[in-house]
Amino acid sequence: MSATSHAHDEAGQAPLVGSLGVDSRKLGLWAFIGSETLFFTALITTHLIFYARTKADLAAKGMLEHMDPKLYLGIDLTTILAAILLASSLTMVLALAATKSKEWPKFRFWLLATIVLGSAFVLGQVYEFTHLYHEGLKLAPQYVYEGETVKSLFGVTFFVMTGFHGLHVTLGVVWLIAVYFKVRRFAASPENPMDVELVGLYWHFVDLVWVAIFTLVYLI
Amino acid sequence: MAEHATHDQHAESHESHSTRFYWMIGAILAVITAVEVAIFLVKDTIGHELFLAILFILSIAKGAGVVMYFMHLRGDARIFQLVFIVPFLLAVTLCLGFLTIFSHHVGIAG
Amino acid sequence: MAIAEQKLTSVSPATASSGSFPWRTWLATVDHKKIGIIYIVSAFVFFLLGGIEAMLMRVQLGTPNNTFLSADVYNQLFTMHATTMIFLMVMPMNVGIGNYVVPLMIGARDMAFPRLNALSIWLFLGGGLLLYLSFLTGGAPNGGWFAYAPLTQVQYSPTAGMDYWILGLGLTGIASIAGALNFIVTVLNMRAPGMSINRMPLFVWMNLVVSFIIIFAFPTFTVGSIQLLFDRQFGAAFFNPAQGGDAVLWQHLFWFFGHPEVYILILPVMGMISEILPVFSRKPIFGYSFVAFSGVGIGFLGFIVWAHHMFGVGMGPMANAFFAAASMVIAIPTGVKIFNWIATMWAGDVRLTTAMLYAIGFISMFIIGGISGITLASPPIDLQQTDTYYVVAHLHYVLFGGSILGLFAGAFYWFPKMTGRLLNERIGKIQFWLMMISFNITFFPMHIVGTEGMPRRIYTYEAGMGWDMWNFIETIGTFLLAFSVLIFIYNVLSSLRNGEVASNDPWDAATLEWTIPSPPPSYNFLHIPVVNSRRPLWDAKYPHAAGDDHHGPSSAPSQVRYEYTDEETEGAKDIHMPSLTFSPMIFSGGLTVASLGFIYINKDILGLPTRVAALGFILIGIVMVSIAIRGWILDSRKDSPYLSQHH
Amino acid sequence: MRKEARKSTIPLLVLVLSCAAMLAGCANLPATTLYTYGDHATRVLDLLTPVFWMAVGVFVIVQGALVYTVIRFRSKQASAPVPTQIHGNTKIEIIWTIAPAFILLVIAVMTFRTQAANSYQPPEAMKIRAIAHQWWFEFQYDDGKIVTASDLYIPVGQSVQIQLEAADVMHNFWIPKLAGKTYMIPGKTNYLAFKATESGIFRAFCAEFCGESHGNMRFRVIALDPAEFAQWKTNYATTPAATNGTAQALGLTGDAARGAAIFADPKKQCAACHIIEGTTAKGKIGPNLTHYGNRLTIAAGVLPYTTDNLANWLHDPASIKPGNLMGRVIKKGMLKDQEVADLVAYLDGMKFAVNMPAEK
Repeated sequence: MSATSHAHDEAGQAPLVGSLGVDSRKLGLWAFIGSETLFFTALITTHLIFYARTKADLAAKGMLEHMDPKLYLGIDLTTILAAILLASSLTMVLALAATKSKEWPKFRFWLLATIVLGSAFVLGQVYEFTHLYHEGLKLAPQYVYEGETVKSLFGVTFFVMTGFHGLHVTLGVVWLIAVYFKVRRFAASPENPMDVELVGLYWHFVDLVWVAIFTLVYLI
Repeated sequence: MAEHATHDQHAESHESHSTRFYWMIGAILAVITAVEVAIFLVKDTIGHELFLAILFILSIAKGAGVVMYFMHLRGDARIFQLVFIVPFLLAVTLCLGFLTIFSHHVGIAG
Repeated sequence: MAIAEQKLTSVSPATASSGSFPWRTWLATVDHKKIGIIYIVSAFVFFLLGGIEAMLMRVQLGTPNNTFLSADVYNQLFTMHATTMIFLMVMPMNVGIGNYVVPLMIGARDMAFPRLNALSIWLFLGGGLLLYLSFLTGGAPNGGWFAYAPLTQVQYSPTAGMDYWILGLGLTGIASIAGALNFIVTVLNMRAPGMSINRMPLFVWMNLVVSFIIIFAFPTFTVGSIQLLFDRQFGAAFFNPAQGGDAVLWQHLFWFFGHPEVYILILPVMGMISEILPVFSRKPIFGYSFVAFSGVGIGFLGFIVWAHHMFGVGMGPMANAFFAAASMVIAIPTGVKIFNWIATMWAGDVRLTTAMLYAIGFISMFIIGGISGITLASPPIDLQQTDTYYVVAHLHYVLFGGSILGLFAGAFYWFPKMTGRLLNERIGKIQFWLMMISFNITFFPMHIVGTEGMPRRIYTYEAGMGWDMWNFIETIGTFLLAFSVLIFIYNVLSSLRNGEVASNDPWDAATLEWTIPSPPPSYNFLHIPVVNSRRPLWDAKYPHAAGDDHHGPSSAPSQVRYEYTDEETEGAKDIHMPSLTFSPMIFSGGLTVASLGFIYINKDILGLPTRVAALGFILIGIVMVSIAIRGWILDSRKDSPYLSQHH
Repeated sequence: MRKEARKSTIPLLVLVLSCAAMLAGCANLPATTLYTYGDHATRVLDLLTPVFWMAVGVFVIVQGALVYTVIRFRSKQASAPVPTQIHGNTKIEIIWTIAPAFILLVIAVMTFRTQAANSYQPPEAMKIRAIAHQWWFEFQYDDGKIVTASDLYIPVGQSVQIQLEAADVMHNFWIPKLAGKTYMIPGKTNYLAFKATESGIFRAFCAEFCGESHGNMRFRVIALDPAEFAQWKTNYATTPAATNGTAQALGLTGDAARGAAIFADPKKQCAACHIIEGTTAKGKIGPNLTHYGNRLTIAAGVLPYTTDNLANWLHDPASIKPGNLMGRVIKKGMLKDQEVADLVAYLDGMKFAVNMPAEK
């Protein structure tokens, strides 16, 4: 999204390397990732606070055993999603390695693989959301589990948190596609490795968030 | 400019790993995930504290693997490490601070 | 010098009046200087709006049991007054001056991402316009700038006001984060050769610190306001205790952002003061690294004190004690700054220009605001003083006596650089004294009425509480204050036309921006300067007085020049600058239109037609954003050294 | 020379004026925090006083140093030589980093001592439940056996623990002369313990912005001698007898018996929101109006209690307290003048004698 131009540039120079000796866009993206870290932390923390409260409420009523909203989240699908995202991180880094060695067919293969895996993750999440919705977990301050209604913010915090993660994955897929076409069209551009590295950084970060969500939300 | 140039080279040249290396890291991360799921399945037999401890260690290892090797933060310019680690610490502060404040207590203003 | 004046005649808006106003070069600009000026002018307009809101409130409070304003209008006004002054005035004014000055100070030709910079300004304006549109569409936000839950839930605040607030601030928030990323990369990565981190001007330092604070503090606010939006639009109940939400959680999310926000407002101004005091004392800043690192320290500590705004919510004495102690610690780096400023003037040749007077006024008023803050850091005392006019006094001593007086100092200091003409010093000094006196008449009595028990945010009060006289005096002070602002406007308008023409370096200053013409050409520096000390210009002018500067590893003087031959200026046309583009503006316009639609997507006003219209707005917005992204990609190809040749 | 002298008198003048202002602030005004009659507020004042003088000391030193520096080192001539370029002095930096730290340490220690005392909840304290509504306060004694509003009666010399709750939005409970503020938060219970040391009537407010009529949300605290307080409680717990007296309001004579009938009339909707013990009025939305004639104010501190003010309130509640719920039901003109007078007679008639202390 950031502008690629740089007032210091003169044609022929290595693009965008400045007084710190780093690429400006990469520095900006790392700082943005830092900002996003706090964004997702706030979302996850909200979820943890309300889940602890729901658990305490249920435990007080002796309902925790059979009404815990965690029972919605079977870990089979999530494990598959986590594996998909992890695999896409691997294909992403392989794509980057291929750009550095200028092996364009390899690069195209691995980047396409990343796009496919990313899309699979999004579709998996769409499936998960519709599934949960039909099971009774909705974007509402209560959920219905096996016919019984429980007042809890679990659904709200869960959908907002994972929804924003899914949105980030979706934007990442769009960005990957854009980079794919740009590199295909301008195969000799010296900017290509950095373009791929940037989208890669973003992509790994999105994977990193899922590592946290997988542990803090699904497993614990 | 000269002073900067030396700086530049150091900063830009993170080790390029072989594709085999990435496959290895990917495999390790996959194994960690598998172990996580495995201990999740047996969590009732190993006790809650142990489960949490193992899970946290594994997740941190997994996250560190992604950040250090896939995002190449290990060996990359110091500024990137700074720009990532500072907000990460703030995020930990935020999370632990909030969870502490929202743990059970009596509402008395000081 | 001749060249400087020649530039002036060709660029200065005062003399460019011979044609129609060059709208295109402004609206499609990616020049950090033009963007800076758009920021400054729009922030000043919002300053006037916020000031008018303040005056209306003061008229209402001038006498007890007054009925000049209704309760609801009063609540809208105080909400918008704070929102305006914080998000639409002081923050963008800081960003505007920073935008103009920071690249010049570090010897750069533009910000790192000029188009992103343009996006920031238009998003900020879009957000500001959206917020003010709410006055016309059935009620401005009325839940306070702190938007405490559950008052901001839809059942207690049924107008669309708070939705405007969330989305308007959402847009300015994106603008702030984008702008901060831009500053971080610019400051870290665009410095002229030789300008190491420990040679950066302190204003640049503080902008760097503030940019980090912004990108780390805004996300929690974004999350909080997204959750609030889900509450209001989709019945999510994050902050609605009646349905299992938690009202205090909002406060934590808000103040985790809100307290660092206070430093976002004050630190850049402290940076300005740290530039102005040395220049008019003709000495270097005393304790450069202590001033710089105290700023970093304040930035860090700012993240662990948020709950001192919430001593009364019942977090328990242990939590309160922790936040009290952390808050008191902040006084130490703040004190260090003040002492260093005074020491900078000590044994100097103190020239009381208007800019200097404002800088001294800043220190003087900030001392009061800082000291009154100490009692608020002590939970027991805070529980008596919080939510009273004492806090109103404290925060205005910090934000008006601090930030705004400092911004006036910056305005008088950099006005000649930006416009090529000096502001009138005599009028400026009259204005300074009037403002200082009327500021104290307005806000000092608030300490007293606060101590006498007058709560904040009340639209009226009964007679006989002992508050009447002070409130009346405060109201008079407000009018005097407004008059002093009018004098400033007059000064600006008349000086733009008839002011004394500024040379490159009218103040005998020390930093790089004064080496180039006033106003600077679009490319700023013909040759990027090579810097060998903290005060490159000063050392070039006074080599004998620079001898005891131990902070340059090399004794070679910095290569700064401020006069160029005609051939050299001819060569300037080869300097490649990014081209004009409307994409950022269309992008932000699209987001603004879509936000407007989003506000009404779930509102039961006029039934179906509203929802259809809302959906239409969202679609138009999406189309605009898509067009902008396409344009953006094409523009970036044009400016890319490789892609522009292999198209 | 003369110009300089004038400049230096300005800060002095400011100082004198601000001292005068401070003294003026020290009068015993209705809501001042500087004259305290409760242990909680007194401890705060005892903390504030030394902190204030320390602050004055710091202010005089730092502001003095600033003014002195500016005056002493003012540029005397346009072509003054370049002053010595001093870049700093680490020793001085360390001194002025540590010196404020000591002052802050002293303040912190004093703060924590006061905090410990003020947050202590004596187990023997009398428990009162306070529930904030938009925009009035409800008070319950003895587990809800006694319910009143807008007037909080407490005994002198005995600790009371207020259990603070809110029914709708966030409010803040503040009696400046007795105790510092504590939030009243929906979904959360807070506690505030304090002891009145003298009898008196004290002003109190909601201090947190709570919506349209936040400015109109006040209450009174009446601290009575313990015997008097016990008597008040006994009297209050007694169901008011049916009244049949008369009262004057806005020039009309109201009849209490008729008023009672109007109040109970479902069409007039009074009973839908209000409770009066011993009658059919069982509404739970508005304040409990049992023994209404004993109230010190009308509409939660907005108007002093007089029969005329009560009549004005009943005529048009919305104009007196914008946004309030009663104003949405009882519009201007819905109650005829005579009906209002009758209601006033009825409500005013329900009272018993209390030996009221002076307003402090």
